[in-house]
Amino acid sequence: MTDNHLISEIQSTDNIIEHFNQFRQWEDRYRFIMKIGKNLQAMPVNTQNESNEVSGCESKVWLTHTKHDNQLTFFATSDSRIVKGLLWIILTPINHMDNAEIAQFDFDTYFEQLNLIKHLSPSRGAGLLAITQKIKQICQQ
Amino acid sequence: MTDNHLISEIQSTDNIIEHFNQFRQWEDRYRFIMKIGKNLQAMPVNTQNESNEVSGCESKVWLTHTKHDNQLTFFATSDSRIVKGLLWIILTPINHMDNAEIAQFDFDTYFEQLNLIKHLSPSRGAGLLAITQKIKQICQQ
Amino acid sequence: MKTPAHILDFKAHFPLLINKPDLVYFDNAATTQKPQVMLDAIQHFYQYDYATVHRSTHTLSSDVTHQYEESRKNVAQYIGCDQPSSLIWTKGTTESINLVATILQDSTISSSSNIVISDLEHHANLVPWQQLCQKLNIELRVANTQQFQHKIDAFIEAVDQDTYIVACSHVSNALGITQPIKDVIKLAKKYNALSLIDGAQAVCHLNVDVNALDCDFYVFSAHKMYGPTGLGCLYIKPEQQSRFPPYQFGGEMVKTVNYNNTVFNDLPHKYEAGTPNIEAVIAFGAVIQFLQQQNLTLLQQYESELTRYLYQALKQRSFISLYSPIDSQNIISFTLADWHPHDVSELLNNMNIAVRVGTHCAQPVMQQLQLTNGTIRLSLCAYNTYEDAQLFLRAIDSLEDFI
Amino acid sequence: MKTPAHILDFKAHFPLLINKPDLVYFDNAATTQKPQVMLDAIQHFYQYDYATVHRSTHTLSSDVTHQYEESRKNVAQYIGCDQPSSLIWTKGTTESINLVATILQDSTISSSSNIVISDLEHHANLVPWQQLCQKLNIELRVANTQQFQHKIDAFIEAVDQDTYIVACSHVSNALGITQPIKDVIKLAKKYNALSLIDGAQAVCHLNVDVNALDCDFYVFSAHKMYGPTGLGCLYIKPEQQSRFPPYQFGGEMVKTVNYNNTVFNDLPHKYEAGTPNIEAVIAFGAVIQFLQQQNLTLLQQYESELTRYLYQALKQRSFISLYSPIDSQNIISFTLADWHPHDVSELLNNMNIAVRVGTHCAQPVMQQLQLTNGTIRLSLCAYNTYEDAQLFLRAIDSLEDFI
Ligand SMILES: Cc1ncc(COP(=O)(O)O)c(C=O)c1O
Ligand SMILES: Cc1ncc(COP(=O)(O)O)c(C=O)c1O
Repeated sequence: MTDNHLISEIQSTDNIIEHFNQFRQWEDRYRFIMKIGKNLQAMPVNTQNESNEVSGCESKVWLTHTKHDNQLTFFATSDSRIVKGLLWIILTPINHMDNAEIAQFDFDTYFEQLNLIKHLSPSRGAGLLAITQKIKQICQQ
Repeated sequence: MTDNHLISEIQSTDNIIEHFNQFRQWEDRYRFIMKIGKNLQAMPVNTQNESNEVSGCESKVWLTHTKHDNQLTFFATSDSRIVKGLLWIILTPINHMDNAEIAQFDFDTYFEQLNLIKHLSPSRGAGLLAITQKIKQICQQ
Repeated sequence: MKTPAHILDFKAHFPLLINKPDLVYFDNAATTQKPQVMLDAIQHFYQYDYATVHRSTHTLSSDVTHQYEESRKNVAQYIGCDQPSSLIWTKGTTESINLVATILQDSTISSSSNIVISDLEHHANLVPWQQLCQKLNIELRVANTQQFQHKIDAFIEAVDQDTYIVACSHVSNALGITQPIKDVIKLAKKYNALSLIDGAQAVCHLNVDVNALDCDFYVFSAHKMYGPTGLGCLYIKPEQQSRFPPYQFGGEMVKTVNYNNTVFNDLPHKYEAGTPNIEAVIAFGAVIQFLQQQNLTLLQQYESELTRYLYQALKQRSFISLYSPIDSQNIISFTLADWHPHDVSELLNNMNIAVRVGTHCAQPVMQQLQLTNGTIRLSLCAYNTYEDAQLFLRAIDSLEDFI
Repeated sequence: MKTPAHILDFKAHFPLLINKPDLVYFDNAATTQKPQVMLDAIQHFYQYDYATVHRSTHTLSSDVTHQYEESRKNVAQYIGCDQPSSLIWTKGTTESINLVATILQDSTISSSSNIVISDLEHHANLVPWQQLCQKLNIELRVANTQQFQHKIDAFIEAVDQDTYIVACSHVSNALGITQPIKDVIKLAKKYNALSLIDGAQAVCHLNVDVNALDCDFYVFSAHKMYGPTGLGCLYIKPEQQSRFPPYQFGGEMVKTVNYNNTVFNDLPHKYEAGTPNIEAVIAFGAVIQFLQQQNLTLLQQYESELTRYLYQALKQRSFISLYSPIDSQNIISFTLADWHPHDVSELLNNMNIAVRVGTHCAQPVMQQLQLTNGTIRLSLCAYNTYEDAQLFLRAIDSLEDFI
């Protein structure tokens, strides 16, 4: 069981990787993913719509962003609990980075360190890729 | 080697079967078939034409007949030496029979006793069948 | 509940299930596992007998041709057809249906015609007809079976004297509903319409007798009935055999060819251009022989019992909504309240349980049920055990621990 | 002449040849024998990995999908194509060509168009075009290659600005002639015509590089290059991939379906409706891997030497007429004076020598040569030995004893 207090402290990629690596069983990994998804920040009003849907995912995924003083903040959600958890894992570290850092951020290595892709179905993996590509694209605009 | 003198005496099915069963090697069987074909009676003039072609054979086969005092006599030839030999084997006994006997004649058993079909390619076997069916058909006209 | 010994004996023929004792394989409607006799037949074929068929002038090839045509005869007999030339080899159910749609397209359909399908069809028995109708600018009618109560009434409403063909699945792959095909075929005949039955989900579980059914076309795939991939069947009723133009062109389907003209061969060759899937035909022949040695009645009875057992157990769980009927053919389609089907299958997969989730190549069925994310589909076979069922139920009950 | 050790090593991979040491198999243009690695791959696949591909939500299925797509990548690379989605799986060469003819039929061909083929084509690369031309009422032009001297001139005469597609074999199956396809493709491009190369007789013996060739379509069969039956390939040049309508309809080739409309999937899936021949794709992947481990240059060199050896030996015999050119690709087509080809093959068969006789699914080629009964065709492969060749020559010389 993951303690909510603890979760609020997991913010950086290192935190997340460290936390992930303590799981010995697939059940714990999934429990963490499915619970942590509840901590996703709510999407801004009226943004969970078709124009923000990311195509190429097995379940529905919506992704949007805001810009304050040129700093991007990403919001996302899904109708799948597992995907919500994965979105939390993707967004949490980057929402603590500045734009340049996001643009540079190596998602592949990050996922590798989490040992994530290996444990997901390939279509989920492809979905994750679609999301990170969309994020990179937004950063380049 | 088959002696021509001997061949001229082989006329009935029993003769032919007996002769066939003395072959111990496939070579002898084929030598006999290919040589005996030369003894086929010549087709009546102008009968080796398209309208007398038997369809369903691998090589070309022509079949015709004459009627004297209501007695049928069959003539056939082919562009294949093996088929010519087979035609000799089919026609020789029946050309010594009256029409009723031909109509009754059991080609299947005859071929079986010769152990013939087994040693031919299936398409040759199908061709033989096409010829004997044609003969039976003519007898019923 | 304990799995009967004869089922365990049957299961023992399937090496993958023996090699993966922890696997619960409930994806049989997608494709079934294969008996060892089929693998042996493939090995033996390539190691001792291999050559091409027909056009043959050597013994290897003529022996293979003989085996190949024997297999056709056996499969034909297995579905109640005593004329082997009525059975055409294809790639699968999908190609069988496309073949029929192609030869119909090239025959004479009047512009006032319509084509009738049911609202339970797999895309393979829907899109070819939809596209044919669009091309010919004729009407595609979907018999509305009224929440899938499998009533003949829906067909009676849809079929009329302008109906050219009625295409209907024997058993629906998304929900397991058995359609009233005997009545559908009779209805089609009454209006002089052709009938095509998609038996992809039926042949493995029901005795099919095309002669008694009296349909014009019956189609299925070998891989869904313990056979090899890449092989399907198309039964064409003898009366219809000379009526239609050819399908594809090449070797084997021609008699004579010159640059101006081609004379086509007779059935079945007319519809089998090119070197066929000889290996698969030999392998399928071995599978049919294997099935004929089984007590099929007992196997089918067991399949129904196991399906019923699982159905009742799922019905008792309030968080589950069932979309299959109680008399479903080996298929149970359901959803879990507040769960995305893909999340369910992902967790089940981690518990070594293979099910299928989604729209099951039947998007319109799911649209009608307003299930955008589709369902979770269990599909059973005679080699599934009560232990499989219990593992599955335990897994389903454990899901709430994850959230 | 003695067979080199590396050839005997290669031959040892083919169980049928080992199990039948007395067989001389010279019917390789019809179909080749299979290496044991392929049989092992099939066994292992069905015993440990079997499930369906794509649409997957369990590990078995996703692992199979991965293997399946890896195989596509490897085969694509083997013919010089670095974009796997350019490689479509079909039933065989025949289906590949029919697929192209079908999608062209549904695209826009003007009534003044013509289609050009050579006068050396197999029925599979002739009848589909002939029938398409008849249907669209356009002209089929046959490039007259002038007694098969494989001159590009014949094509230059036939192709013009109205040519829609040029369809030409890489190597002719009846005579073994290699056609000047590089120039043919260039010529087609010059006139903005499409080009299709039938590589059925080439891929097993030549290095094919579709990228360098720059053709629009390249087609071949797995079973003629040591692979399984029931599998063919269609390479479509990337630039042409979105240009054509779909081919057949069903699962996998659609994105969304409702009763009014269907949105189709992208390549390669768009042209692969239904459950594919998964087993054959896996098996073919294993064969390609096996081939990559061989020294193909040495094997090809040996094939040429053996063909040349047999060619010269037959040429020395006055009772033999040769119809293949001296640089023939592993095929020697000939007749024996005063012998019906079928009588020759029947006797050879009794001597355990498998050859093919007849018109080789290329009746117009035989018509042009005025050979109503066709020819006797020897077709070789890298596993054939000099002992095979000598047995064959001795057999040919013994024929006169029979008459
Ligand atoms: C040149 C050529 N094209 C096409 C084909 C047809 O191939 P398949 O029968 O595998 O479809 C063949 C083989 O018979 C061939 O040799
Ligand atoms: C009812 C039904 N029809 C058609 C098909 C298509 O079969 P295949 O993919 O073997 O061509 C399937 C299987 O997916 C099916 O269940």
